[in-house]
Amino acid sequence: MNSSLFLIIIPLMGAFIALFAKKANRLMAIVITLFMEIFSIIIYLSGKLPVSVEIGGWQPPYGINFVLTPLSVGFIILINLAAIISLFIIRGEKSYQFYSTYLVLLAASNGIVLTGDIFNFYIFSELTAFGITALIAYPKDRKSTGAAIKYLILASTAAAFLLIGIGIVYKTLGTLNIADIASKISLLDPLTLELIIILMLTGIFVELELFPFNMWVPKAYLGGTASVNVMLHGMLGTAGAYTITRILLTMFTVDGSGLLVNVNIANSVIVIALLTILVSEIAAFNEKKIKKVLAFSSMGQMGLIIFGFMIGNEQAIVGAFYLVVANFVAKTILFVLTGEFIAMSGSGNWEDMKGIGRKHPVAGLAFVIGSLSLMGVPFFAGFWGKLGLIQGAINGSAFMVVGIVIVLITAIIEGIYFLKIAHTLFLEKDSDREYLSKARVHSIVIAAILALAIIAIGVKPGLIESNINSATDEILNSTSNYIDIVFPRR
Amino acid sequence: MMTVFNIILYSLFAILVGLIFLGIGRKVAARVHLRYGPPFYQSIIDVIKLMSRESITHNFVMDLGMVMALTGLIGTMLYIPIAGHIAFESNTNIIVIMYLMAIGHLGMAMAVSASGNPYANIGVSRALTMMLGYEVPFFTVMLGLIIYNQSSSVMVINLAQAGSIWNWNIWQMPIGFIAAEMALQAMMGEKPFDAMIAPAEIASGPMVELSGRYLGLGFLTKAVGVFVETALIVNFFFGGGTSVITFVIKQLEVFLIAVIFDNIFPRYKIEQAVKFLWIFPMGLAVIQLILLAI
Amino acid sequence: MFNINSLEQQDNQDKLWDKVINYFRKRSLWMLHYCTGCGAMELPPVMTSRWDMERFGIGPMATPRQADILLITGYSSVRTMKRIIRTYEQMPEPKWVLAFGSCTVNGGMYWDSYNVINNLGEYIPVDITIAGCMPRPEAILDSMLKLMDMIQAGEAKAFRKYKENYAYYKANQDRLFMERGPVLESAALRYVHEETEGGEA
Amino acid sequence: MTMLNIFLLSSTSLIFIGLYGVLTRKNIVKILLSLNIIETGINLLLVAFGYVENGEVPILTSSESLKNIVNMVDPVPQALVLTSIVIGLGTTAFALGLTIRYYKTHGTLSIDASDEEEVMLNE
Amino acid sequence: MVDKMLMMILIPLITAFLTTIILKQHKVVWTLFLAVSGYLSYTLFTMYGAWDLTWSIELGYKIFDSNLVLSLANNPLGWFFAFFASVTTMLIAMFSIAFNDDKHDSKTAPIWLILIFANIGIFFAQDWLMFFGMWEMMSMSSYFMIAHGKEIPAKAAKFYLSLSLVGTSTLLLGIISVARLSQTFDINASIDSLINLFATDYNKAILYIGLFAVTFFIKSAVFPFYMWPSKAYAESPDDFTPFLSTVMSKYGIYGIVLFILPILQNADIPALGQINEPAYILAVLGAITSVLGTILAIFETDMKKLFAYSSVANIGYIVMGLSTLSIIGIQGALFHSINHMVIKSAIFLSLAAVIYRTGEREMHKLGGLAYRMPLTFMVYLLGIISAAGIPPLNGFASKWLIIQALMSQNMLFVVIAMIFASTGAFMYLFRVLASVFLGQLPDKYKHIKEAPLLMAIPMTIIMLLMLAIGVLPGIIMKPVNAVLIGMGYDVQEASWTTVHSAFSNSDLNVTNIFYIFMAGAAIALVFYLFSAKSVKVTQDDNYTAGELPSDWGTTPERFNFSYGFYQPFKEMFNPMMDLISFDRWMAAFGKIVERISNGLSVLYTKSEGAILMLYIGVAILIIGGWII
Repeated sequence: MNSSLFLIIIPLMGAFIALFAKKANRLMAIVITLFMEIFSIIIYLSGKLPVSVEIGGWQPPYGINFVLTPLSVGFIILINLAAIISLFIIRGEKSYQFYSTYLVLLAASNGIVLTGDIFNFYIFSELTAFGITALIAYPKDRKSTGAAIKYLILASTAAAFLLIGIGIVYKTLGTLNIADIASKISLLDPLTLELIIILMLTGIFVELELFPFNMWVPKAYLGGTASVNVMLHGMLGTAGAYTITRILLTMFTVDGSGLLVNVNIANSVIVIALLTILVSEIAAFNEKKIKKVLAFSSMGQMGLIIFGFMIGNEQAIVGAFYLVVANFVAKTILFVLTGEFIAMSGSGNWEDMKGIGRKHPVAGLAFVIGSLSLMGVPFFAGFWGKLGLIQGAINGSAFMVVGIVIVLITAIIEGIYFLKIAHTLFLEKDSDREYLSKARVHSIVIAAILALAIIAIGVKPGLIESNINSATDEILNSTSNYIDIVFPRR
Repeated sequence: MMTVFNIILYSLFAILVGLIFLGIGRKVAARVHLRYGPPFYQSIIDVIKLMSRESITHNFVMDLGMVMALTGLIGTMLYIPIAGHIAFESNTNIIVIMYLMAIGHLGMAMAVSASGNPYANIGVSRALTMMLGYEVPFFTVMLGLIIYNQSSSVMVINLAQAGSIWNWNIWQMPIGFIAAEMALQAMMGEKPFDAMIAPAEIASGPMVELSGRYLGLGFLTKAVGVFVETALIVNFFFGGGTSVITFVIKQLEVFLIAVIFDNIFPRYKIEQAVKFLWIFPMGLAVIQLILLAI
Repeated sequence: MFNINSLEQQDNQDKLWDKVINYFRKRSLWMLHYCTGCGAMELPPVMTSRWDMERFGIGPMATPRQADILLITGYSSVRTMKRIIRTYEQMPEPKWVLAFGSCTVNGGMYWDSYNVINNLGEYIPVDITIAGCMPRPEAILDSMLKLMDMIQAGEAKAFRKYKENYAYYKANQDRLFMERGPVLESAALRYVHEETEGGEA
Repeated sequence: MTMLNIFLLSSTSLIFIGLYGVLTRKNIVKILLSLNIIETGINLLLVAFGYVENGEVPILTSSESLKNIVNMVDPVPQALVLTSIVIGLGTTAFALGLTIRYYKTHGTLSIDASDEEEVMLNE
Repeated sequence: MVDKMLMMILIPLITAFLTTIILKQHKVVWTLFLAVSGYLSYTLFTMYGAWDLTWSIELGYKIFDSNLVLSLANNPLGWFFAFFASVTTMLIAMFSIAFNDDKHDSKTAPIWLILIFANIGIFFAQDWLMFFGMWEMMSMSSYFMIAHGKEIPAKAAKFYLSLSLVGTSTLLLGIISVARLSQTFDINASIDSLINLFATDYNKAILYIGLFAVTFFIKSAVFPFYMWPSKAYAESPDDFTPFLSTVMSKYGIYGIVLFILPILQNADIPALGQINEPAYILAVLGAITSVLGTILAIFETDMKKLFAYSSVANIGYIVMGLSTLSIIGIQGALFHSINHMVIKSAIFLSLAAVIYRTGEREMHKLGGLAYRMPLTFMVYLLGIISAAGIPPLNGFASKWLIIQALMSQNMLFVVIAMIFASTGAFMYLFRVLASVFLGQLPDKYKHIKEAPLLMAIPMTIIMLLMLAIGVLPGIIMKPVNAVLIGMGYDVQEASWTTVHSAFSNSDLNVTNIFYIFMAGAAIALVFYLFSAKSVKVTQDDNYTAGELPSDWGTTPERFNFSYGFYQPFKEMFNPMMDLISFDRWMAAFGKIVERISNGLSVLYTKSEGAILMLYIGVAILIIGGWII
């Protein structure tokens, strides 16, 4: 299984080669990403999972290791899928910088998921920050530069917090291996533990787009092109969701329960998640720029996912995983289509997109399906997530019930603005407005396939149920499923 | 065959009695004014004259509406027991009576609206507003009766009062009777609740475009209406009647009360009328209802 | 049974049925009073307790549709004349016109004014003219009774005169109003304007 | 006041100075400087974590040095710091590059300047 | 043999996709739509009695330690609503073929088909998840249907959408709460477990019922959610409005009958009078709904809005009938549901025909159409006679049953409200008649024609249907009683002619009333025929005190007295109007949310505060985690 290193090394090498491959770099990027996707699927299906890969043959906790479990490889598949889609919908970028940076980003986000070492995690997350900043700034105009700078400052500050946290972990536990930390976590005194958790959470929450750490989000989405949006959401967001399962639910949990060691912190995180949901949905309610609406919605969904993970019982975690998948698919549809729509109408304002749904009914329908899934309408993928979440919350404490009521109220707001936008697509076109270009067929095809996937999962959630159950199982029984893999002898 | 004969007999009887009541009403009104007054059969003459006259129609809806109006009232009349007799074997349900009467109002309103005269529409609008004013208290009184007798049949209510004069509901529920009388005043369109007619103001309102046979049918409707309304009150509060004669006398008495009030009151504006009806008769009816319920 | 067409056969006065009908007609005279002048002052005593015309079945009505008698009390100007004609044409048949006071006959004291109608009979057919300036209530009541007798006898048929000699009246009206075309548009349905001039009253 | 405490105190103060700078400065270059101060503070902190009073170099030159293994300074933080420095350098270089772009597009180095981008967006 | 149940939900769905492809061929599309609704009606007709017909699908989603199964099952109550709904839909569909011509085509057939699909699903759902799924389908698709790709309707539909979403949210919460109680999503099991809950935890049980009730109230526009129909009905496609008013307003009623009624009837709840407290609340809500609906309808100038409020008032009657918890009341309510379907489809179709010809919705701009569209006028006339509950037509018997039931349960003030509402119904019903069909015909409508044949046919059928049900109430009462028997009530088979009452000597033979009415009509006709003939004059020949309206520049439409038809009455209510205007509150709330939204947007555009916010986040974590 040492070949899993390719998942990181090949893109990094590609990033280097891209400097010299003049016109072939797009092709190269696609080939590499496709290879990665196929490779990760092969790993997933090989039946050798879960496994811990010791790099250089050094035993953990002294060496660096990669942990390949169904959960992490599943996330890798999603990340690479988003990567492929984002490559396909690129409009006209030909320069090597773009592809080079993209490949670095790919390597780094794969690394975030694969690594079993917390310092490596820090390095990879810094790398993703570089990568995404460069990609956001790529259009070289005013708004993208401003967005990139804003993100970079926030991300660097957060990374500093993360690094302090890692330092304290090393000082107190003398190890940097996630599994090792997880097994030793009970040795820490509570105050130190809380300090560590707070510092590390601050580090990852910026990337997780949680309020109030997420001031960069709308600008970044607005500044980037459509493909960068897909990367931002599909690669970075998905990696972030994975982070939460590892950092919070594996490293800092009560053994085998899926609950955070510190109830107060868990509650604070829930409060933050709920705040995120509330703030993002309300902010999106009256927003006119469609990319910002989607950005806010992304924040909201992320809050929802984290709320699900934090509830911590089985139903909620299953729901959260369904949400991860549904959100991944639905948002990708929306970003892909939004890119096309903006190019068509020549405006980022959704009110100017009248009549596009009439011209391209498939695209319009896919958009509707995506929004319905995000709203959690039954027979669309998002519903099963919402169902699990509500169920988990109702089984939980009264605090969770309040939380789920807030979630449902924000779902109303979300429904209003999403359907408002979806309906605008089907309005009659203003006579004085001409479409600047035509929608590209492959984008619509991608969106349509993803929409079918949403309906398939929605009607038959059993399609991915076994995968999600194994992931849930892994989180709930982190000892047996994670620590034992890394330290088989203990 | 007997039923057909009965129906014809009863309707002619009601029309005749109603018309004579109207004539007597005019006579009494004249006497209140210190006049001699027309003969008591004046209304019959008027109706025959109107029927024989040329009449002016604007369209088919007028014909339809006027026939519907008379239809509704005659249908209602056939449903009401007269001194225990009834034209048609039925259960004399109060709610049916209320709703059947409404078809008369609807037909009338439709016919006059069809003329296209704004005065007519103003009159209709006032009449319908007034209807909302008086139906509610009137029905509330009847509700009391229904609850009291545990039946919504006029016949049953009627029979329950048989025997002594003290069994009459007027003694059982005097407050309700007063409320019903007030509502009746509005129901018959007498002053102070005749804002919908108001000849000097809106040129007799609904009737403004009616001529000849339409006005004749309107007169007949009014006559049957008077018969029905008084018959209802007699059945509810005066124990019906042992014979048709006593029944008609009681009806006349009820009608004369209305006529006398008509002649001594000025006219309410429509919203004043509705407010009055919703405060005084309604209040009394509700008090009666509460008294009964306790 | 009641057939308006029987009115057309005006000569069949000996028919019993018409006599019966005429009885009912005379006993129920509803009037519309067109109060243009001072004469209207004399109507309230006729209606109220002193003379009480309701005992003959005569009563005031609000609209021409319901009325049998058009009572024109006093002088009429060009402007009111148009209204009078319109009102008259709106009345269903049979209908009668009572011209009230001298003004309606010869213009009265304003006879030489530029806008006063001197003779009402030129424009609409008048059944009975009540003389006096102004007539006493007794005179009004008397004229009513006279009209009742005429109705019973089948003599009061001025409305038919209007119908038959419409061209004459129309010509007079047009001259008065200095415009052509009917006063009441739908009257054209009932009153056929015959092109042959010379229909004399 | 041991040496370690001095290290810790100074590194924490550096971190807080940096955090304060990031919060209050509006000039992007100053913000980046503050970030660098934070990084320096963290590096110092990490090294301090591995610091041993009168420690030795953590290199096993001979079996002799095995005896002093308790006195050896922990080498891992130093490795971490090295990596961290590299990353910090990369960040700073990249950020400065962006800053140049920022100056070109906005005509100023004030972070406020990017506020009105939304308004100017639709043209 | 292919599963009937599956076919019934699949065919609309497949046709929906099919029609999307050929959306431009509006004739074909709408004919397909008619075919589907005809097929559904026929299938449902054959399904009567086959109560063991089920269809289910396993989803592979584990919940409550067992695999989740979505299932549909034929049941008497669902069949009852579904059958009549699909017959109504079929009639409307026939109308739609003619209505959606080149000019008026709303291109909504696919969404409507999805709505029909959801319709079947809701009525036959066996478990809550199916019910909820179909409910959401219905909510979302009806939003698109109401908005139908036009801007002003979309604004109106926003109100509907937000209320719908509130409803679905509460429904979901309620479903999960109840399902947790019974450990299954089965509807019947949840009813049982909720009945048990009443014995142990009264408040919690009421809360759970309330969650469901809010949803059902919203969908059926029961107070306090009575404002949305006036917006949604008015702006929806004119041929869809009948569907909205007839079928879609019954979903809430169906929900109440299905779920709330058995609980209130069987649970151990302290009695209040002859019924219990929750039922009384239901009754009072129904009463307020009908009274407010009536009053607001009286003041409305837009005819579709007016009838939207009228629908609200009628829903109030039905709710009142249900709240009696007596057999008579439930009979009346179910009967009235169907009557309301028939009546409102007649009324809205005739109005749609008017709008089709004139393109005008404001009543005071119309007038005199009875002379140009006599058939439409007749349909409307019979419709309003029915709606007013006047005997020879169908609206009467059901209203009578409801009133009887209310009286027999001693719910006196509710009866008074009902009487108020049904008398007030005359006012608004007549207003449309007078303003649209009677009065002066405006010049620009002088040459309009009668509605086309394809519109006339369904309207005529509905007209005859009203008459038939009115004369023989057994047509509906027999299925009603079959439903009640199927639901476990102890009722006899209904007779064709008579409806029974709770009082002594009060059974009502409806056919007899028809005979009496006919007798009255015969006598009236005799008087009419034996009187002198009349002369026809033109419409503008009116008594105006001798004046010529045209001299004053009065056009026919200005000559109509119709804009402020009930102005004095309205002035009486003016001080109260602000208080009862729920949509104004909602709009104010929406404004607040928008303002907060704008504020938050600004927060996110600022660059300077980003780090500060990050520190605040850290502070939250520290305060929440460390200090507390």
